[in-house]
This record gives sequence, structure tokens and C-alpha cells, in this order.
Amino acid sequence: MRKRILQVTGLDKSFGGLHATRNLNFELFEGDLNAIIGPNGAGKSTFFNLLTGYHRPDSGTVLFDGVDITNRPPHQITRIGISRAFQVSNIFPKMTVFENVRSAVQAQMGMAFNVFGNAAKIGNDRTAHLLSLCGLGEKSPNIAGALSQGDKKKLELTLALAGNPKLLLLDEPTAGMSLKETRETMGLVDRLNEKHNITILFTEHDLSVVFNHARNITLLHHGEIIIQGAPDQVRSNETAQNIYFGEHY
Amino acid sequence: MPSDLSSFLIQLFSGLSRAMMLFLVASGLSLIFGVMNILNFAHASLWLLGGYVTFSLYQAFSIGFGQHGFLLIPAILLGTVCMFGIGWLIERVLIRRTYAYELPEQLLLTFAMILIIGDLIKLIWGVQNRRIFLPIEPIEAFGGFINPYLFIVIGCGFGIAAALWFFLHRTRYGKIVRAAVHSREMVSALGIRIPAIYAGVYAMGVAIAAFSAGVFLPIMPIGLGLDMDLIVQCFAVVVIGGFGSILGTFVASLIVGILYSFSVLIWPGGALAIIFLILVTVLIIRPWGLFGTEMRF
Amino acid sequence: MPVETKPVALSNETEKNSCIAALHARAGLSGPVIAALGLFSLVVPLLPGEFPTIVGVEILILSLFAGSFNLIYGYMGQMSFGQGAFFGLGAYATALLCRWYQAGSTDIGYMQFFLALLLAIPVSALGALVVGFFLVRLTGIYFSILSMAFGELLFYIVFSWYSFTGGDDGIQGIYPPALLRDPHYYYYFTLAIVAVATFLLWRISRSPFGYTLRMLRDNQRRTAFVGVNIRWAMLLNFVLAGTFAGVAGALWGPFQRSVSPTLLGWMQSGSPVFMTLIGGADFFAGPFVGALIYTVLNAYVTRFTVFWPLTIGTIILIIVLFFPGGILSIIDGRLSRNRGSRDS
Amino acid sequence: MGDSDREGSWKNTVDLMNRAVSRRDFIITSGAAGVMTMVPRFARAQSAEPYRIGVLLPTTGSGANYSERPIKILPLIAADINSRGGLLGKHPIELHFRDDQTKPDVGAREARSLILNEKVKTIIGTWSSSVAMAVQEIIHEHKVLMLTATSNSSKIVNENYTPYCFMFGPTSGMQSRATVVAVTRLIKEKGWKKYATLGLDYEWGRDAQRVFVENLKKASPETELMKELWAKLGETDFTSYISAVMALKPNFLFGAIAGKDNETFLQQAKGAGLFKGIAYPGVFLPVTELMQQAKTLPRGIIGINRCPFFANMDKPLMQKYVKLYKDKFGKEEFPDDFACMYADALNALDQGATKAGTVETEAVRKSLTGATIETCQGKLPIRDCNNQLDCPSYLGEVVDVPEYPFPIFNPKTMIVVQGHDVWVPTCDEVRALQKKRS
Repeated sequence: MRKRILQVTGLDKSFGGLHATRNLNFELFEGDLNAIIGPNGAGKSTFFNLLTGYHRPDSGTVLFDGVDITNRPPHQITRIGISRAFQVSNIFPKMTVFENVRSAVQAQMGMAFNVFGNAAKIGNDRTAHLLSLCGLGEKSPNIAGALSQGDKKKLELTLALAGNPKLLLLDEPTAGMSLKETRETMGLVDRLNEKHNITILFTEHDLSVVFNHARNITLLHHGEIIIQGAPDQVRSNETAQNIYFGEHY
Repeated sequence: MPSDLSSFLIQLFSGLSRAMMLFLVASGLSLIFGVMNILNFAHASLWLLGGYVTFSLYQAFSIGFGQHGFLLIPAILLGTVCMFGIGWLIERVLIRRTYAYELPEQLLLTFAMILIIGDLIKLIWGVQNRRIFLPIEPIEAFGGFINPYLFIVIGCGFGIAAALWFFLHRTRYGKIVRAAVHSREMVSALGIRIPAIYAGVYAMGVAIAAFSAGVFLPIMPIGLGLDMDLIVQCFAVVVIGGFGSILGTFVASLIVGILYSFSVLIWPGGALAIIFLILVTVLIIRPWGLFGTEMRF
Repeated sequence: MPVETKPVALSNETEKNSCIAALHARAGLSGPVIAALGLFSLVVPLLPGEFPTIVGVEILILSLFAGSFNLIYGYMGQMSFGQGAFFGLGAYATALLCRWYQAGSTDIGYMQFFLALLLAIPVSALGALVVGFFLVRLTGIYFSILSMAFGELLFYIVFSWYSFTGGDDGIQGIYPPALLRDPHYYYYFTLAIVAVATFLLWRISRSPFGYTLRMLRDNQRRTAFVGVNIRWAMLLNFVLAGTFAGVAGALWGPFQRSVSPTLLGWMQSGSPVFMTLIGGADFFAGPFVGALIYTVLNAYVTRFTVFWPLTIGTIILIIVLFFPGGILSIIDGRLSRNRGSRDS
Repeated sequence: MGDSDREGSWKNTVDLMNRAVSRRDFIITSGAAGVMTMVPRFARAQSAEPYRIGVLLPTTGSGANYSERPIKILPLIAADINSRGGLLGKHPIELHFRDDQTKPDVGAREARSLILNEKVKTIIGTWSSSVAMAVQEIIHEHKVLMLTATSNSSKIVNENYTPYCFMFGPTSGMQSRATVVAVTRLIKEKGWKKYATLGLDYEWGRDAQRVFVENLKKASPETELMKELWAKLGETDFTSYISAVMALKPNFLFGAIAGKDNETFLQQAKGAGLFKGIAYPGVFLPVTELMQQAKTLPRGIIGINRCPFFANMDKPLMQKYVKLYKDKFGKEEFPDDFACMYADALNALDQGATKAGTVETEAVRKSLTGATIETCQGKLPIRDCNNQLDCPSYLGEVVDVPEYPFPIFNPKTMIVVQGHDVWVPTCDEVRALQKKRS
């Protein structure tokens, strides 16, 4: 029996009367590599925001690894083990790539408030390791703000990994990437899941990516779960096709 | 507390006149920030400069046409036009260059302008206080005396407020300006020339300030350092009302002006502290002000 | 941009070039600049006349003041217009305790004097803690305005609390102990304190916390999502900056022999902003270079004109319009260009 | 300027200087302060070292309004003394202007700069008392003389006393007590029973109000204080205060308001009809204000000032000041209280040096302390326990007269309160107030 790592029950959130999520029930098991799909405005980003404490839910609970994290702020949730990569890259543009990741590593080590240590001597190995893992080793000395769009997304993922997460939330990890970069990134995602045993939940527009990599897919529409299941199940579901695939197929 | 209705009314009108004075100076500040995202530290200094310009125009008219109080009206109007031009020039020559920069540089630029304008006034007009004499006689009202000029001030305040409202809601240019408050991108996407709007708004803000300085000349002598006394209060008003919201500035002016006026009776000496308390409370609970829109940063 | 942390061509720089270049590579432009300033500061009292030493003391104190401000601005990315309040709090804490010790005479013992200086640390830290508690909820322009509002509030309290602070008259007759009354000794005394404080600031700027600040400057949301409590980080930094400003203020009173509420006012809060921008906020050494330039100009320009505001206003205007990175960024630009051409 | 001065005579220098000064704005001169005034050097070989004097007055901010005439008259007085060869006939006076920006720490720094760079032996000035007290510490330490008049906190001569500082005008305490003298007389005359006060909420305003209220309670215990109102420094709109006072309906209002705020208040109070039913005795109305507000000033209010030329036109020194001033700046121009007091200060220095027979600071200081000097208000002694000039305060009703294009105090009813009647009575009491200095 695999361990249940995330359990969401009855999650509700509305903005000014508009329901962004409605009575969401959702769970993830350790080692999952699952995806959430749905048309624009389906509530995917809101769902991530609720999980990571960026928004507070109106009602419902989020249990992570047996801990209730429903109303915790983002930094605590991150420290507990949920990391997040954003759709639009959220990096530290004025620092070098290496400093970006090293700062995040030091934060993960609980040293963010260490006033008298020497930052240049802390966490370098892990930083270098993460950078080479994500294929950014060469770019270490570059200023992050000057990276290409694809490299920024990679850096975004590296920053999320620096938190040493048990659960990694990826919001459209390949948006704006070339085909080659997409392949590299999703390869990395698979490796992270298999070798490093990180549970991963991602959203994606590119359905071929979703069906090739996700083991379990959840379809959201108007903040509600329409269907949940293996890729083939979702692909063949009629409601899903009407809502979503109709436009594509 | 005021013992009877008449003194209550007089105190109310005093508060209204203070409110209108704050509004006239602060509305330009609010407008400039709302549209251009620039905190114009130098606003009160430009206000003061407007006062000096109007003073000199009045002097010149008096020499040309003889002493007459009504000459103040063309002096104020011409002074407003002059300051509109100066405002336009400042935006074109100085402010425009800082749009690419971050907020701090813009703050600093206007901060430097305070110092420069102060010394320029000293160079041109000297250090003496300046005033305009109008033979104002108190009138009887509400069972006491009141300065009739207060009604002119209050009238000007409401007039400018109405004119601004009309401009922003009923004219094409005004609608563009309002749109620019909400989304700069959208306006430029419509193919409207943003730079012209910026220059216009900046100049308009300065012109309103100059207008009010002219209006106050007969009851408020001007001198060096006056801008420093005023600017912090204006900031308070703009922040309480919400940046960019003319309505907010108007309401905040009324709140501050009237509260100040009555607190003079209840807690003499504490009036300023009350303003600060309101300001701090608003900033903590609702940083974007009573009527402002949430921050765009 | 944190130029001092450019690890570009780290290894061959050190081997190839002189000692200065090595320092530059390791510590950016700031390393050699601070080293040069430090060496220069040792010989200032040897200059003819007493006045350069007096200006020197001002430079040292204001350097620390500007350096404390730059923790908030250059590193954390928020513009504080209320830093003068903590400078003033430190100055008043020291002044009040000094006055208490020297009631009835102008003599004060060394221990008492040092205690009075030390008192500035908890007082300004506490002040910054209270103000910071409210302030760190805001960023951007709202941070600036609220910092100014709180500064004015503290100014107003000191200004009107006659029985305790002496109101707007201020407090006069704050003398350091006998030996330190000589400006030369006071200079070296200040130099020692400022050197220690600068070293601490330097360590902070290179510490993990220093990088937490840079993260906050660059991207607050991401900072929260790497697991940093951004409010606490901003608050800690605000308290640190306030404390350093307070130490600077503590040194100011006994040097000027008096304190007054204008030290807390918003125009006073403007001076570290000017200094930092003149020197270059992206450099650790920026505020120090800026303080040097600003203070020397202020001390000598007033001998020739009363239009000091016009002078400094024009300088700031030119810097903002044409050299927005400050003096050091111009030098740094030159250096990197030269190096670039050498390398290629 | 440098060498070109050596050829020209002193007169040319002064002419050059005053041609600039005689523009309506003195500011050009003071703008070039460091350059214009520093080298009134004689070509004569026998002239000894010049006597350098620093003039520290604000030309920035709200205090600047009152610095104009002192800055204009001081070079004239210096030129006059220099026409005799300077102090002791051989030490020509050099004046160095500095702007203290009305900030105490700027004042202290400029004082140090004047002492250390320009080697001044005397500093004349400061407008704000807080600046004066900051400067006092510096001059005491460097043993440099300070002659002050405008900044008149009582602390300067009492609590913060230094033997190097001389006060040439009445202190705020003396002025408030003088006002009480006049007001007590009026209370008896007019049967006033109750009053209110309106003060500016800063040290001077608080101090002036407190001394007035305390002393009035002693002098006329039955007069009731209805309410104390406080306005902030730099208030631009007094309307609320004015209506509050009018609602109280006191017999009279005591105002501790000075400077531009005072003018703002008067202008707004007049428009609001405050003076129609409420007397306003004791408002600070220096000649500066009488001239500047010639048109707007409400007639009939009772003002106080420190050194009005019109009350002393029988004194030779005052005649000289007025003549010097009018010759240079035009018929319509008169020196104000501040100009006269600072002119007195410079003349006193001259007299002190002559009496001492040297320009050495210690000797001059000792010769001035306790001396009786010639001033534009006649022969007046300098108190030996705190260096306070025994100068009177003037209270009078604002009226128009044919002689001047601006109102003055009614010469017939003007009350002159002598300094020694209102200062801290005995020297022992003064010394008890003074703190020990090392």
C-alpha cells in the first residue's frame, strides 16, 4: 500500500461570487506523477495557489503528509515539503544563476536569517549538483534576468527543487519552450519522479506531453473535477471530449 | 465642543475651507500619481512657485492698470496658464527621462526639484514674504462674523472638483486619462500617444496647484519654506483618499479638514497627531486608500 | 545589480592581475574602494588644520548612516524615507543619558559615555521594531510613504515632548569625556566604531541573510516560495538598519555637542538617500563614496555660495538623469570595458 | 576677487558690494557671500591683520524673511568702522556670510567652518534659538565671541549661558513680562475679565505663553484664562482657530505667534472679524512686519517690538543707521529691529575693542561684560552676570502717521518697558539658573 501524501477535501474558493474551485476532493500518493488539465479558467492555478497557501480557501482542508496545512502561509508550506514552479517564471533576475539557486538552497537549509555566515561557502555543492541536474551548469555565472525564456523556466524548476520537496507542483513547466527543451525538461521530470522519488503534480496545455508523462490525469472544468483516471480513461471519456478535446480533435 | 449651532456652523465652514485648500493642492498630486505613477514630491514647491508668479503678474497689472482687486482674476488665470506651460516643460525635459527608471529615481528627481525650485524662488523674488492686499471686510453670518473670502475658497474648491469630474467623465481626453489610470497598456494599444497624455496630466496638476496658490494669496502670505509645511499634509490627504482617485482625494480632504477644524476645540495641539493617526491606520488597513484601487506593483 | 558578486572569469583574474584586480574579482569594485577609503581615512587627521578632521568625523558618521539605509534600499529594494528617525532616536538616547550623567556639570566619565553610546542600540532597535512591524506589510511607494509618515510621527513626538526631549530647542552641552573632545581623538574613536560597523555591514551583505535580502529585492513572491518568511526577513533587516542608523546618530550628538529634532525630520531622511544614489546603491561601497562626496561638497561649497540647495539639487538631477547608477557604476563600467578589451 | 582689491580702495569694494545689495534683493550679495565680502583689504601697509566676523543667518526656509535687513546693514556698519581704519584703527573688519538653514546641526557645522577656515573671532547672528544654542556650544569651546539678538530664548543667557555670548535684544521672557506690564494696565483701563491664548506649538511659543500666563496671574489674579489653543508651526490656515476663539468671546486674545505664521494669522483674523470684538494685545510686530504688511495690518491692535527706529530717532546712533540705510537702499527703506540690534552688536564690538585696547577675544569679552555701551537706543549697560543688554521692549497701538509710508506704534501711548524691570531680578538668581561649564 502506497502512502497517501496529499489529501484535499471539499476545497472551495470564490472571488467576488465567482467560484474558482467548488468542493474539490483530491488525493495524491507518494511517487505519483499526475497531471491536472482543463481549459483556461478551469481553476488549475487557483488550485495550486490554494495548495501552496497563496490563497486561503473559503472552506475545505488540505492534509499534506498527515499535517493540516490549510491555512499555513506559503513559506511554511514550502518548508514542509511542497515546492512550486510557476507558469510565468519567477526568478531573481538581478542575481547570477548560481546565486539564485544557492540562495534558495540556503533558505532550505534554514539559513535565510543567518546574518554572520559567509554565503559564498554554504551549499555550493548542492547548488552545483542541482544546476547540473537541470542542465544549467554552463549558465551558472550568467545574470538570471538575461537568460533565454527556456532557461528561465529551467531555473524556475531548479529553484523549486532547491526546496528539497516531497511534492513538486509544476505550473505548465514547458510553456514557451522549444521542442528540444520540452523533451529535456520532461525527461528531467520523469527522472526526478523515478530516481529521486519526488511526487509530482503538473498542469500542461500540451496534451501530448500530458498523455506521455502523467500516470493519472484530473480534468477540471469551472472549478469542478469532471473526471479522474489513467490517460486512456480520460482520453476516451465523452464528457471530457466535449469539454476539452472537442476543440482539438 | 461648540456651544451652539452658530459656532458649530462657523467651525464647519472653517473646516470646509481648509478641506478645499488641501483638495486643491492634493488633487494634482493624486492625478499625477494615478496616471503617471510618479510621486511628485515637488508639487507643493510648484504650488509655491505658482503663487509667486501670480503675485508678480498682479503687481505688473497693478502698475499697468492701477490698483484694483479684480485684477487678481486675470492674474490668477494667466498664472495658471504660465504654470501649465512650466509643468509641461518640466515633464518634457526632466520627468520624461525617468520613466524607464525605477520608482526611487523618480522620487529623487522630484526631491531634487524641491531644492532647486526653493533656491530659484530665492534668486528671483528674494527672501521676503509676499502678499496681496484685498480690502476684505468680515460679514455677519450665523450670529457671528465670518470671512467672506472663505466662501470664495470653498466655491473654488467645489468648482475645481466639479470641473475635474466633468473633464474626467465627460470629455474624450478625460476618459483616456481615466483609462490610463487603470491600464497604461490598454491606452497605448488603442494607439493614443501616451507621452502627450503624461505631459498634459502633469501640466494640469501643476496648473491646478498654481490656481489654488493664486486663490489663497489674499488670505495667505507666501514665503520660503511654505511648501515644506504643506507637502506632508497633502501626502496624507492623497494617501488617505487613495492615489489616483480624485473622489478619494476630495473625500479625504473633507475628512481631514473638518476633523482638524473640530479637533482644534477638543484637543488643541493634537490636530496634527490626529491626521497622522488616520494616515497610519489607513495605510495599514487599506494601503491603497479609501477610494484607491489596489496596488499595481 | 550586485556587481560586486560577479563571478565572471574568477580564476584567471586573480592570477593575471594586480592585487586590486584580485580584490575586485572577489569583492567587486567595492573591495578596493573600501580598502582605499579605509587607508585614506587613517591619514585624514594629519591634514593641515582642524577642519578636515571635523569634516572627516561627519563623513564617517554619515557613511554609516547611508550604509544602514542601503541595507533597506540597495539590498532589500525598498525606499525608506524615514531612516532619519532612527538616526535621531540613537542621537537622543545618547544625548539624554549623557545629560543625565552630567547633570550640573559638563564632565562625564568614560564608562558613562560608552554606556550612553550603547544605549542607542536598544533604543533605535526598539523604535525600528515598532515602526517596522507596521511597515513590512507594504512595499513600493506605500512603503516609502508610510516610512515617511512614521518618521514624521517620531519627529513630532520628539518635537513636542518638552519635558523629556527639550522640544524643538533640542539638547545642548553633550560633551564626550576630556580626551575625546579633541577632534583628532574623536575622529579615531569614530573611525574605530564605524570600521567595526562597516565590517558587520559587509558581513551581513555577504551572509545568507544578505542574499535573502537580494531575493526580496528581486522577487518577493519567489522568496516566499523558497521557504522564507518575507515579513520576518524584512522586519529583521529593518531593525538591523535602524540599529546601525542609531549607532551613527549616537556618535553625532557628542560630536556636534547638541541634538535637535531636525535630526528626525524627513529632510534629514533624505540625505542618506542622496548619498547612496550619488555613490551607487548597487555597490556596498556606494553609500560610503556618496557620503564622502556629499559631505565634502556640503562643507566646502557653503564657503562660496549660500545656494547649497541649488547646488546639491542640480548634482542630484544630473546623476539621476545621466548616471542613474551613481559614481561607482561609471567607474565600474570603465573598468569592465577595459578588462573586456584586454581579455578579448 | 583677490588681487584686484589691493589696487581699489575699501570704498570701491563697499560700493561694488552695495551696488549689488541695492538691488531689491540682498540675495545676490549673500549668494556670493564668501566671495564678495571677504576681502575688504586696505592697500595701506600699516594696516594690521583684519578682524574676521562670521555672520550666521538663515537665507533658506521661513526664517529668511528676517535676515534680509541685518545682512544688508552689517556691511554698511563694517564699512563705517573700516573708514576709520577698522577696529582700533588698524584691524579692518571682514564679514563672512553663511546660511544656517534654520537647522541646528547646519548652524554648528557652519560655525566650526567659520572659526576654523575663516579664522573668525566673532560670530554674529542666528535667527532661531535652537540654532543659537547649538552654535553657543561651539563658540564656547573655541573661545570665540557670539553676538546675538534675533534668537532670544531666555535659555541663551540663563541655562545655557556662556561668557562668550552677548545678547543685544530682549529675551522672550523679558518680552512676555513686558507684555504683561502693558496688558495689566489695559485690563485696569478697559475692565477686561477673561482671555484666551493662541500659541505656536514649539519652544518659543510655549515659553512665551507660559511666562505670560504665569506673570499675568501674579499681576492680575482675577483675570480668567478661558482656553489655550495651540497651532502647529507653519500653519497655513488659522480659520478654525480664529472661529474657535470667536466662539469663546474672550475680552482679549494673547498670541504667541511669530514670523510668517503671525502674518498669516493676522490676515485671516482680520478678514474673519476677530478684531471687531476681541482685543489682541502683545502680538510680535517687528518693524519688518509693519513695513511688509503696511496695507494689510489691522489698525488698533497692540503690538510689541524690540528695537523700533521710530521710537529712537532722537538717538544719534539710530539717526546714523537710518541715514546709512536710506542712502544706500532708497528713501522708502528703513532698517528693522533686527538690523538695528545687529548693527548695535557690531558697534558694541568696536567699543569693546577700543576699551580693551586690543582685539584679543578674552580682553574684549571682559571689557564688554558689565560695560555701558552706546546703542541706537541710547547708553545701555550690559548685565555682568549674563551679558544681557539692558534693552527695553516697546508696546504700542498700530496707527498710521504722515511721516512714514507704513504704520508705526502710536508715539503718544507707546509703553516702553525697561529691560531691568522685566529680566530675572537678581544676579544671584541668574547664576542659580546657569549650568556649570568646563
